[in-house]
Amino acid sequence: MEKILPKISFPHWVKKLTTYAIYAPVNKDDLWNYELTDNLQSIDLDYLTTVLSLKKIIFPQREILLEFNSSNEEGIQVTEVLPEERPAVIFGVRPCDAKALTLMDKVFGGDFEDLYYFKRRNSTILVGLTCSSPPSPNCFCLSVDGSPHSKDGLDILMTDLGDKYIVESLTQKGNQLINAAKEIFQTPKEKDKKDADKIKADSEKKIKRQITGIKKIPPKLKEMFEVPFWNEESLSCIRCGICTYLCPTCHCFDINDEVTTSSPLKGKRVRTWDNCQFPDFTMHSSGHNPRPDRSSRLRQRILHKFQYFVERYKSYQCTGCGRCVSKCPVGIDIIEVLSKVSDNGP
Amino acid sequence: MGDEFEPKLVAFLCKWCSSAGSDLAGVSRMEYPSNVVPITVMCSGSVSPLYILDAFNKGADGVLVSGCHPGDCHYIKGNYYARRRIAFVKKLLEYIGLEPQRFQMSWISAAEGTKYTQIIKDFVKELKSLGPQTKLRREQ
Amino acid sequence: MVSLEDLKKEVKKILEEGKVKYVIGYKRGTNSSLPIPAFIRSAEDVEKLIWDPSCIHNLSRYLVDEKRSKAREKKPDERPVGLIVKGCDSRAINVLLQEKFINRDDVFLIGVSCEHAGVLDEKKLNKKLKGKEAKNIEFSKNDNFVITTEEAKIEIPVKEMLAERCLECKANYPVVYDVFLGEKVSKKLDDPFKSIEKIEAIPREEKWAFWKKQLDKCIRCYACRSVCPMCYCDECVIDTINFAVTADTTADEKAQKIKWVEKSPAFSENFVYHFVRAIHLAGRCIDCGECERVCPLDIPIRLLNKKLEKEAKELFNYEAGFDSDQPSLVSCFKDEDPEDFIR
Amino acid sequence: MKRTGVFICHCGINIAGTVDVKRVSEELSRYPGVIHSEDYVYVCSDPGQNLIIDAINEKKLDSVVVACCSPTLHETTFRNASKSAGINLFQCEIANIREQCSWVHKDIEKATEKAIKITKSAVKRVRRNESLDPISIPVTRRALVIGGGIAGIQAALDLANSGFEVILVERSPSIGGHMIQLSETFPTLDCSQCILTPKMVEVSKHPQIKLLTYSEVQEVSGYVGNFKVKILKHPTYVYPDKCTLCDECTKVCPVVVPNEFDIGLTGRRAIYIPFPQAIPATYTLDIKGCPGLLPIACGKCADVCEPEAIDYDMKPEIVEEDVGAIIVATGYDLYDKKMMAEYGYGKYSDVLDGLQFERLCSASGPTMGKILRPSDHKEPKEVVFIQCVGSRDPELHCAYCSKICCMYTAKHAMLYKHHVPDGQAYIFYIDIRSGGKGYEEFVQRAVEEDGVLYLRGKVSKIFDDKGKIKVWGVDTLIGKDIEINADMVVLATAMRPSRGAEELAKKLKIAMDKDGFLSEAHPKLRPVESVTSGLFLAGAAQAPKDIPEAVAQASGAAAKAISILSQDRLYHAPTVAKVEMNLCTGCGMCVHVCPYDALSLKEGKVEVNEVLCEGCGTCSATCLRAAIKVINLTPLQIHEMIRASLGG
Repeated sequence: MEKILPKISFPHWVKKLTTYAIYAPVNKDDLWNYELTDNLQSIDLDYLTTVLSLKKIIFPQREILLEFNSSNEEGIQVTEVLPEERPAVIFGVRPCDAKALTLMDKVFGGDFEDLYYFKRRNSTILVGLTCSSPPSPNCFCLSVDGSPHSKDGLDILMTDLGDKYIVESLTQKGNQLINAAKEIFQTPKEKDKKDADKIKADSEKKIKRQITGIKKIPPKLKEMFEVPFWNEESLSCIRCGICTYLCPTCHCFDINDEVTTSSPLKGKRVRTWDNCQFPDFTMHSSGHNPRPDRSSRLRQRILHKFQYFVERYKSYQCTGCGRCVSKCPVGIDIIEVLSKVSDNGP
Repeated sequence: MGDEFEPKLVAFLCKWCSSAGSDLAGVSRMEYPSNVVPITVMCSGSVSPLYILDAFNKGADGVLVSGCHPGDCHYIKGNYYARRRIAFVKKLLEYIGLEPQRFQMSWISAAEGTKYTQIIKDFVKELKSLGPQTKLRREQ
Repeated sequence: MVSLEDLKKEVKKILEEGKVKYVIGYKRGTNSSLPIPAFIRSAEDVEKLIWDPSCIHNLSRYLVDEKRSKAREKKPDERPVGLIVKGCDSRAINVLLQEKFINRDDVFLIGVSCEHAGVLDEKKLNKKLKGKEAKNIEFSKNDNFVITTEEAKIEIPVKEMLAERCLECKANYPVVYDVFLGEKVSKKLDDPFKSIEKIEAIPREEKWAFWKKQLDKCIRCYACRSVCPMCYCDECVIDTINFAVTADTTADEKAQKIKWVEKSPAFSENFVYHFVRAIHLAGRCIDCGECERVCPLDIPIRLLNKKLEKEAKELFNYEAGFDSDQPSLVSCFKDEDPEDFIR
Repeated sequence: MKRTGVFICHCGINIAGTVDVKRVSEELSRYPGVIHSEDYVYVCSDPGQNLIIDAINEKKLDSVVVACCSPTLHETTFRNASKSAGINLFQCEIANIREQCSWVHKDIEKATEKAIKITKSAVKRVRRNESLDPISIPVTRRALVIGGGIAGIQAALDLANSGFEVILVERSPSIGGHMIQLSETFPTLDCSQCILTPKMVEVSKHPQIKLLTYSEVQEVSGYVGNFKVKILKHPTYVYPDKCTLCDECTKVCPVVVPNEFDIGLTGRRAIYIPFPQAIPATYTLDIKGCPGLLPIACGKCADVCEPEAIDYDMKPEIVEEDVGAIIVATGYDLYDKKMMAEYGYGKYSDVLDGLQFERLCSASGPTMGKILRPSDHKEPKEVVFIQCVGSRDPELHCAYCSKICCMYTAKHAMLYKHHVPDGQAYIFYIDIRSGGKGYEEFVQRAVEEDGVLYLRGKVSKIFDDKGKIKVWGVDTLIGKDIEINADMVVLATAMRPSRGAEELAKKLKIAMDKDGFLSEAHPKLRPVESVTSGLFLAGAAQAPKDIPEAVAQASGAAAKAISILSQDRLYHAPTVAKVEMNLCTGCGMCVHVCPYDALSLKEGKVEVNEVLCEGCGTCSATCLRAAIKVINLTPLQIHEMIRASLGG
């Protein structure tokens, strides 16, 4: 289903969606982030890549899994704590971030479905927006099977046509959302469709950065476990967790018991993001650390995304959003690193 | 009256002066509010800023650090180091907007049972008027 | 003015003489106009070196990695590491010397002066350029920033683009070095604690609201402590298990780890982390501003550290990084230290 | 997890009157790790202690918490009871629910809540306590006494007479100190030399005393019971055993230098004996005055020395000694006369300090006991004595009271009157401080019997006026200016720590007070000990004092030293600092803060000297990486105690 939504009607649409929690990119003190908002007048198209990806909503940094309590005589009582099931709509989703969720679906799906993740995932409707121009100078989605107008993971894709959007519904959920305010949507003219195609085609041309010869990379990486290359590339790494925490596809987590009182024993079991770039990530209780240094941790990040994940799920674990490149405090550039692998690897 | 807010006050007392001073308050049967729970440490100089933060984090409404008067430290000079360290903690807590009354330091000698009693009375009174400390406490 | 050619000459010389094992300087990055750390090992590599007002990083932080990797080597190269240091960076070296983390002969310091005022602020620059790429950044004769992009050459007054810390800098030239380039011109732009006084002046509950908002943002990526040259501990006290365990580590030692904070990025936990870091930097922070620069969420971390720098100066007349022989701020005292806050 | 037993004492109604002990016991019985919990009316009684012992045995407890009175009272009792049941002393902790709870609160409900928190906190603590044994240290049963004045002599004799070997080190060529320079002593006016010389001889003859004069302590290392001392023995160039005291050498020595013994009132030769009764009785060649040690330069003394006791090739010697205790009795010096230029001291030869006046009065002095003006050897008819010269003057000089000046000035005036009955003595004073046995009577005697004129006030100016010394002052009691045409002025200058004391204090790591006197461990309760165990203080090195006080402190210090030396081994509390080596980065911050110098850096890591460590924990709060902590009160324990204290 394709529809036209005049920009002035956008607030009316949002107003109709009263049953949903509404998220959209919001600028606070010069930082963009997907935030819960109750006053969405428009989607600010000028927005740059959000600092954190959608991950922070669907797979929050802290999630309570269960509560335990031994205050009565029957021993320890455990209560499951599931996320609230209020349906949510996220507007202004960048295609790369939506795609990232499809990658995360693979991880949290599979043989064991992660209840907590999918509760949120399934109750969320993603309304994407074509990146008419790249929101970050380091966008490289084209190199990793993505595009500025990719529909992967989205329920709706909107494309800005100046005073109106062309709204493509991609799923049943998308249709529902449009039907909630049927009256304000118009049928697109042929010209609108053509304009949209043009914008999409142009948007691809505006992507400046790319990884050369991406196809060669996974097999090459396979031969690159023990090479001095990683040492060189990680020389300036300061072992912070920015690249990983900001990555829309990184999904590692840790589980801890947060004890409130010890007598009676009361507390919560929580899941928090974890980070393979931290030295303690692989620390064994014996004291042995199989990834003891920066080079092995950088290698892990690259190999996980471009070899292991590819082998297991047949796709790169990267959507080319460019966050890790832009925010690395010391300019470690995954595009550069991978290009070197492609050019010079074994 | 049962619902009146009862603040939780943690007092780090040095063993030789302040804890002895609070013992004296006991021996002299002085009376003060029971809101204070003392933790006797060897010296005020051993009170790490982490202890103070930990107490607030775990729900203390107020924290007191008390040592010997300058020159009287059983360990010669531990209280002087404490004075410096605590000054930073206090300044920074106030800088982030914690009520200054919530974190206090005092010099209480082994002979100053009265002073200890008075400080606890004042402290608890101040905490009652401030209400519960929610700024730094861990969500329960 | 420090000339790039002089700098290259100096670096080339010490490399060729074999005086140093390598030199850490700045080179052009691949992803934006800003420079990145460069590890120069050979005379040919020297050509990569750059020096301009966007050379922000405090490279002394890499001495931490240098020390760690040296400890792992069986026959380490004992020659010093060459390091390009600005005023603030050199003060970091002094603190590391003071704390015996390095020896003076572990480093060969090429001191460069910030005679024009300092380095720019990455965030201010990005805001100004709105995604455009700066091809060249330099100072004009009248000390304005001149930024050349593909389309134009823009001149921006220093105060608009200079890093906050440079505006409040006390010594914009190195205080310890082996070779010195440039001129020692002291340039005072702002009151040294202007940014702190602004916060101090606001009412308490607003202060609280400000910090609550800021520290709520923290995702605990620990970039601030990772980039900090003073955060060289093998294990941070607030970490639970990130523990430099060796063969000698006893089970008891492992069991004695304390969970001062939870991994959850809740305000109460973020607060303890940032507060402890600030307290631990009292008298050690030399205001290189790196922690604030690297924060992906723009938390003004520098304002915490700088506050204690102010208190150290005002209460104890102590300034970090100027004298590597003095005892650390919290490991000394004076009889007359203020105690008006004590009952 | 440990198996902890909790015992709640009623203390009659002292605790049970305000705290619901049954409820405390019941709550604690549910606390993790608590295997046994009971309350009893008097746990400190024999049946009470037996409850603990039985519970330990029956329930295989490995730790005990007694909730009772302050640990200062019964901690030892309960620890010993636990020990008798086979668990370590340190596995017993006290929860103070009496002084800090039941006695200070009235509301039973609230007091009970608090008692529960305090007791839980103690359980948390004991759970992480380590079993420890006292640290045992061997003792070298010898002592070092630094300083051969009356305090050092007394301390050395007391130690030696108790059977301990003593090394007595004195900087100058003879022992005797300032006391040997004095003429008569207040308040009895007995002859100072007469009472001191027998003690000096006793020192020289004592088989247990090794006397090292003309020597200085160069280096001290080690700790209580086990100090290692390096002593530098300066060459005297004279072999005492060969010297016959014939005095031929001084007759030929061409050099005259001021005589220290007479404070410059007379001269002496470069080779000299400080005073006839010097111990050791021998000559010393002072190379500072000697034209040269090469025979070519002079060599006269060696030429005339028949026994060939003089050896120009004598070299400085380092003597190393092991001792178990050290007594520091380095005494005092008078305030530098250069500082007192305002009183014309050093400018007018008839303005003297107290010690110079002592020499004038002394029968062995330069005038053979006659009081004569140094300038013209005439008998002074009017003498002005000024008290508090440099003392009690916080703006310009020393803030403290030198304590002995009131008394010796009264003595001086009295002695003067005895020598010159028709003369007039004036004393300018601020206050008369004459506390001491017979002291007030002595001052009264000076005023009433000897007609000494006391003028309350300060001297404003002293200047030369045709051979007289004009003294301008104010009598503040009558508010009038006073002018005295004096023949002599005697200044009661302030007592200062002796020169070199600061340097020595640094070597010994003894703290000094703001005036440079050595600091005692506690001003009231530990007045003869320094903060470093095994180091004791005696005499004026610690603070100005008179002879009986110096002697008393010396004997006290000796007794304290004996309490160490009389033992085979010393025991030290094992709750000391401990380093987590892999966290320590060797920054040395803790080394700086340690009040006991118990920490040092070794190969880039800090090392604890367990014997010196007192377990204060200042290091642990200073360490940025929690790499050092005090055993049995670790940050982990405190962290858990905080939680328990807040009801968590």
